[in-house]
Amino acid sequence: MSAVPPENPQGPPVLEMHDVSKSFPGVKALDRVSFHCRRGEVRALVGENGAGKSTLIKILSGVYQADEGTILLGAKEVHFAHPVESLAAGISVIYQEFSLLPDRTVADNIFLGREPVRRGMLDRARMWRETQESLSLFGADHGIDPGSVISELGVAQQQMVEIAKAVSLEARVVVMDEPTAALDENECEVLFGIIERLKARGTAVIYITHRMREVDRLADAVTVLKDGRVAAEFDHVPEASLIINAMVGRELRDFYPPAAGAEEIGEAILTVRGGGNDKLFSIDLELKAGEIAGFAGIQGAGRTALGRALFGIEPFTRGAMILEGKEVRFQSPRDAIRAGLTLVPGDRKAEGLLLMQSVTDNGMVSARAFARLLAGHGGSGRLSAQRMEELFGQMEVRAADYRQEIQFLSGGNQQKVVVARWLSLAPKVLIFIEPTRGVDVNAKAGIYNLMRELARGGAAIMMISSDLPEVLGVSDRILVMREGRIVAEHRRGVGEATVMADATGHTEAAA
Amino acid sequence: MSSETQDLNAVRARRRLPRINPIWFVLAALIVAIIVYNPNFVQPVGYMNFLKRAAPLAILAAGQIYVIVSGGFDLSVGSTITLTVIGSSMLLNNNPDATWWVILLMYAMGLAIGLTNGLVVSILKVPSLIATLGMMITLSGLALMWSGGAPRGYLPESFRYFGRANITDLPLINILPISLIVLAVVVCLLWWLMHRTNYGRLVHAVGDNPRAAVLAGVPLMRVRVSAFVISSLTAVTAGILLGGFAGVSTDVGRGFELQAITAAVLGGAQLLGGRGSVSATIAGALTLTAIFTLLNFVGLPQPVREVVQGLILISAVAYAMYRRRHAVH
Amino acid sequence: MSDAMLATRRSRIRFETIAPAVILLGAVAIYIGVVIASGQARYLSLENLVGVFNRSIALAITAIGQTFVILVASIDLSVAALISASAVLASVVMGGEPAMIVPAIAAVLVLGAIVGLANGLVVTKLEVNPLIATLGMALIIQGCLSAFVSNFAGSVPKDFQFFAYGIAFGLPVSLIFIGLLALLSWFVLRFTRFGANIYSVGGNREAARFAGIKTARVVIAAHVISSLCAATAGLYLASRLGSGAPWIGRDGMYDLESIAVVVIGGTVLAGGRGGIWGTIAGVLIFALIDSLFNIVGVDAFAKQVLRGVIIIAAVGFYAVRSQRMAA
Amino acid sequence: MKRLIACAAALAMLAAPGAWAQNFDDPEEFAKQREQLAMTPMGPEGMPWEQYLEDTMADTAQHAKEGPYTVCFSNAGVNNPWRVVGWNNMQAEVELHPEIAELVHVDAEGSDDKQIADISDLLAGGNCDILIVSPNTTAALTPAVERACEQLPVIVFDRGVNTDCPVTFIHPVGGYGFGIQGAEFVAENVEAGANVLMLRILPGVDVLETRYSAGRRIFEEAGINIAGAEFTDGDNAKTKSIVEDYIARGQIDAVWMDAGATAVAAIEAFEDSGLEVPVFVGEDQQDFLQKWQELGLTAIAPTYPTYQWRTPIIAAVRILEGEEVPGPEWVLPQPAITADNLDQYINEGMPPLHYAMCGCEEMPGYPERWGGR
Repeated sequence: MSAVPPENPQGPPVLEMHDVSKSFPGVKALDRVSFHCRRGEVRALVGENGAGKSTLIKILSGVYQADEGTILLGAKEVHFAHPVESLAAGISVIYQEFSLLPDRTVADNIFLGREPVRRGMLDRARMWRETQESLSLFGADHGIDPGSVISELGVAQQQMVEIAKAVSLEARVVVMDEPTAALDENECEVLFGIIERLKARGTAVIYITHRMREVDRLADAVTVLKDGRVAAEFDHVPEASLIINAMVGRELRDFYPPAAGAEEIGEAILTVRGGGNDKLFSIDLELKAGEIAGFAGIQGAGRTALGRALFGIEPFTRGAMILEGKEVRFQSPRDAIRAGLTLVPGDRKAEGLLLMQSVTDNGMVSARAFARLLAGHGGSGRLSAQRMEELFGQMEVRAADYRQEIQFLSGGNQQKVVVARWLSLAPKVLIFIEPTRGVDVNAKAGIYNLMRELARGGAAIMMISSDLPEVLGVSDRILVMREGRIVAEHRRGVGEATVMADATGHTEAAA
Repeated sequence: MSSETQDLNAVRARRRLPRINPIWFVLAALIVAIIVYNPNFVQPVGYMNFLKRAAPLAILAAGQIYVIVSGGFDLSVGSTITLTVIGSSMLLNNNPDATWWVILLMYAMGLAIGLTNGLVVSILKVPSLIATLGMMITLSGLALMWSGGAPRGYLPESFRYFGRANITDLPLINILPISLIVLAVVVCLLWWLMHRTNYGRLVHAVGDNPRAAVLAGVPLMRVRVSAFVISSLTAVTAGILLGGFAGVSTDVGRGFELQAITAAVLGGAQLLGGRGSVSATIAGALTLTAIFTLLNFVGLPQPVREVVQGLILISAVAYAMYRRRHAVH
Repeated sequence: MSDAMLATRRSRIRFETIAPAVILLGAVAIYIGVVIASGQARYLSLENLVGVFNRSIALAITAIGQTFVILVASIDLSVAALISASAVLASVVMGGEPAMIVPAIAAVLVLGAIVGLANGLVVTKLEVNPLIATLGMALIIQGCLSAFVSNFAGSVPKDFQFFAYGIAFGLPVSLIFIGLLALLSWFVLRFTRFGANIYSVGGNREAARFAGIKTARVVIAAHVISSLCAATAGLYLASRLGSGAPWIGRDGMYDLESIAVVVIGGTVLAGGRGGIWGTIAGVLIFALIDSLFNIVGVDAFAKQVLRGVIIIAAVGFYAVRSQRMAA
Repeated sequence: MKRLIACAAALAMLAAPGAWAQNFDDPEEFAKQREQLAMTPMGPEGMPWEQYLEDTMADTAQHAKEGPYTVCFSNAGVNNPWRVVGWNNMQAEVELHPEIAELVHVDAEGSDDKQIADISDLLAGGNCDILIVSPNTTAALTPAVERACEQLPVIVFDRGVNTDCPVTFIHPVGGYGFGIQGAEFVAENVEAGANVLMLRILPGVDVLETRYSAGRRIFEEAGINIAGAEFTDGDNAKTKSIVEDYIARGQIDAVWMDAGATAVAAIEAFEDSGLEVPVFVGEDQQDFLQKWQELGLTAIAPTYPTYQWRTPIIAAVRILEGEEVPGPEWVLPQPAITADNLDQYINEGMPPLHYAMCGCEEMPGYPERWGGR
């Protein structure tokens, strides 16, 4: 991969933020942060969760107002009281959670809030035409119809719509907040291509990410935030370790935990023979005790569907599932959990957290749901709030108070609580979907270690992730899926190129 | 059983943070105002009558809070009360010996109503507002069909005992209405179930985020349906008390569904689920009754009472939202 | 324009959009079946059918307004009280004088606008749950109203009764009015920026706000529309009854029935999906059922039971079919 | 809070005169009904539903027709026990007339709007030989009745309409009469200066407002102190609570009610407080009559007789046969139940809210049709 882009434009910055500070009750979120970005430049903004990236972006877009400091756009001082004003000034932010309306069409969404009007009526013809123009950025075969309803599009296509919206706004500055979080490798490449094109048009791109590889691949310059301050600033892309050091303030060796020794991997706990449903076909699979099995594949390859099938959310309609020698059939997550399976969902907010409940209640929910089952184990399996809180301590869940509502915790800590939920049930199989999405670097290592610990304890781990280095770094065995089938299996140490080739079915992807 | 020990530590932990719901202050202020207008209120007969009158609403609201915390509404409780009173009078037919099995039958009916509500919401996925609205219309129609439009029988004293009788000649408090004992038992039971058991936390979980709850293994349908069942059973209880207090009529219970929701809201419950407390809801029910009593003593005409009720309803929620917005995160 | 139309047609037809039509067809089929089976074919005359729909004018006007509020994910329980208040205000101001018709209509519309504005402000600025806000408003209106009048008050002049009883172009004026109101609402929702904003705000309030839509204004406007419609329904009832009384809204159950009709018409309580034609279908379904009950001679209590069951069944019918999780 | 109450009170004061703007206190009508109460009715002895107080007749020759007849009835609703009993009376009466082939009944469920539509449906149907209307409200139904009059003979009963186009309007003496009977009884049985509690169902209903204004007039004339006038919504629990509150605040010497459905709840409030039940005005519901007998009260039960539901059918048949009927108003007698004749009205087999003055004891299906055993 090419490390440095061919040219590094040195024009005056299109955007400058000087000494911006922002405090919330009890927290100084930003402390005299200065930041700039040039025309046609991709500036990576990196930092752990809670370092102040989101706050900075929200100030830039007018969601928050800075307590101190100035913002200059094209050398003119600006004040944004509302996102609308920043939009009008040419700043477009693509948030992590899409702000698309699921029941409206692509054209409706692209022109959301600024629909063209002719003689008092919506000018649909123009909306249609301009939508197609904006979409043309993605080449000829993007497959998005201006009239399709958003909920019928895939995640990557939805992201394209978000970008098309920014393009149609003729934004001078485009901010992307972890745009690849929901994308697979192939789609990432498409996205990167689009970013290159934006660059070529002279747009300044602020790119927020946790993934060093993307910084390497895309960025022209890097700003590192830590604890609300600028920890480092580079007008080029330095070595990843330098960035990481600046982010965490220490060197991160042993980022990935060691692999399992041959003696640690035991018998198959869960076996699937010829499993299939609407989205999956002839799945043959063994998940073994003590082993982390990583699942790679592009979006829509069926990895999540497989996790959901195993967990009884959308069960297999064909084939057989054998758990510890006995054939099982799960019709609901509850069946699966009772048999010893667990699942850490990918969309934490929508599927993992009980936002209004306390940290402790979030951790205890599964134990409570299976109180009778646990009591049946001779009482030893019972979980008290005190034991739960001790467990949080061991897992280094950081919270001011475990009785505080979980919505106020950081992503990494929230994820740990979701994992902790399962531990009291002594699960035999743990399915992790995107376990480190929205989790900062430091906490990532913690979660990898946790997975390894669980495997050492004799559990079978299934990890589904779109972060390929993560899959390759953590897993003992890598399975690649494509179009609802498992198409390849590799040992640890396989190269990214090989896996990508299997995932896409094209050998040229390896180039 | 396990839940008791399990949550004991949580109890201790929570006690460390005293946080009094403002509704208690409102209630206290109202009671002081009532005493100012009517000094007799401090006599046992005064406040006991007050509590006796509040008992059906308090019980009903304590059941409604289960449905609200689980993320729904139950509008069918008012007509469940009607059906209980009408049904009991029809079945009893002035025969005191039948009291027990009729009460049992009424609870069975409540169970059936709650199950239907819950299953319609869970399986047919009808929004609870509409499902229980339909149930409300259906049940009041059934009550009228059954009775032919007017009450057909009396409730014997053995049935009316719970809502009407007092234990007299007690030291200190002099009289103690039976309905107050019923209230105390029901409230303790429901408070314990909501705040001291696993089930109660699961109700919160389901109301907070049903998808997450299902993936965490919470039996969504069972929890939801049981919340509706609890609500219906409290409606039957309220019906037995109301029928006991005042006898049979075809419009007993009318409007109680909105009063119960109002009481829950005054107690700071979060509509659409996830937050709510039984004790604060009881305080809300007492507050609502105290407002009516006070307005009665002040001698304001009925229309003004409606205006005041409306204003209080809006301000209670507006105040709660204001506090939530300005809470330190 | 033309290719835009094409585009919407190209996208897959979703079940929810045709469900109200399916239920309506079912209701019509049952109606015709029963009428023929019971040998009362005279009920199939055009005149009678017009009569059937003429039963539900007030409900239709209210429900059209309710559609707007539900589309922005709010709800309006104050319509019944407002209908009573408007009818009383209209007939008191008119006091039988033809000269006072215009001032009375103006007064009623101003009242509607004020109530809608108050509802909208309480919902958006004080962030009170709309259910509670409008329920409180209903109590306040009803209380104020019954403080001033307790029976039919005032009277409308004969000229004004043209609204309810007049015939133009061979059709009842009120029916033409409903047709125009529905067309206007459809036009606003489908072809104007404001209409697009209604769907956007209902679909995802945060996203709409970030896109620069003044969401509070849209919600307030929806409430004003709903209240104006309710006020108009009050005018209609005053015209029909010759006077206004403080109970006509409540006795007509216009609050709950208008919500039921909107939901049966396929508009989702969570907002952002649905439309006017569904609501009109919902009203027609109710009108047909009502008329059917009269033809068959179902007694009043059984009618009530059936109505409750039908509401649940109709909403259940496509709630099961649409994949979304119910609140 | 204080300010709020003050504001609300000010609002209420403003409201008070408004509420009385309608004339439910008409001295002429009061005097007329007082006179009618004392009249000896004309017509067959012992059959008050066929008797009449005013001696004017309506000629019906023009409506004469060959049977069998289809009689149509637009009912305001059966939304209270009084109307339920009445509706049963009417159906039983129809069975006594073989010349009636069919009674077509539409129920407006208490909605004016619906009743207007119902009447026009009946007219459009074209089957009716005669139309009976029990209007939900007077003013609202007037135009609909006027239109019906153009097509066929119309009988109105219970509440009237503001037109004299119907062949006859059947009603008992009326609300003033009801109020007079009860209040005069109270005045005879308590000292001047005694406290009377007036319990009313709800404001604005014409037939109830006139009862109240008549009662009030008589109490004022007799120098009786009105301790309070409260609305109960016809709700037992509310009634009992209100009476309990009044008992807590002071002596009550008499209770006057504008309708008796919640009388027993009011009596229980005295019983449960361990007090003597004061002089009491109820109505002819069985539960009240039985309680009265059981406790030996000093009481009276004015009535608004449900037998008036029989009369429209009788009138309908006579009109269609061309016989003359009392008209344009057919004023029925309106007796009160007193201690002297209490026994003959009590029937423990009847439901609690059965109206004893139904004149239905000899009718087909008695007592089961009325829910008795």
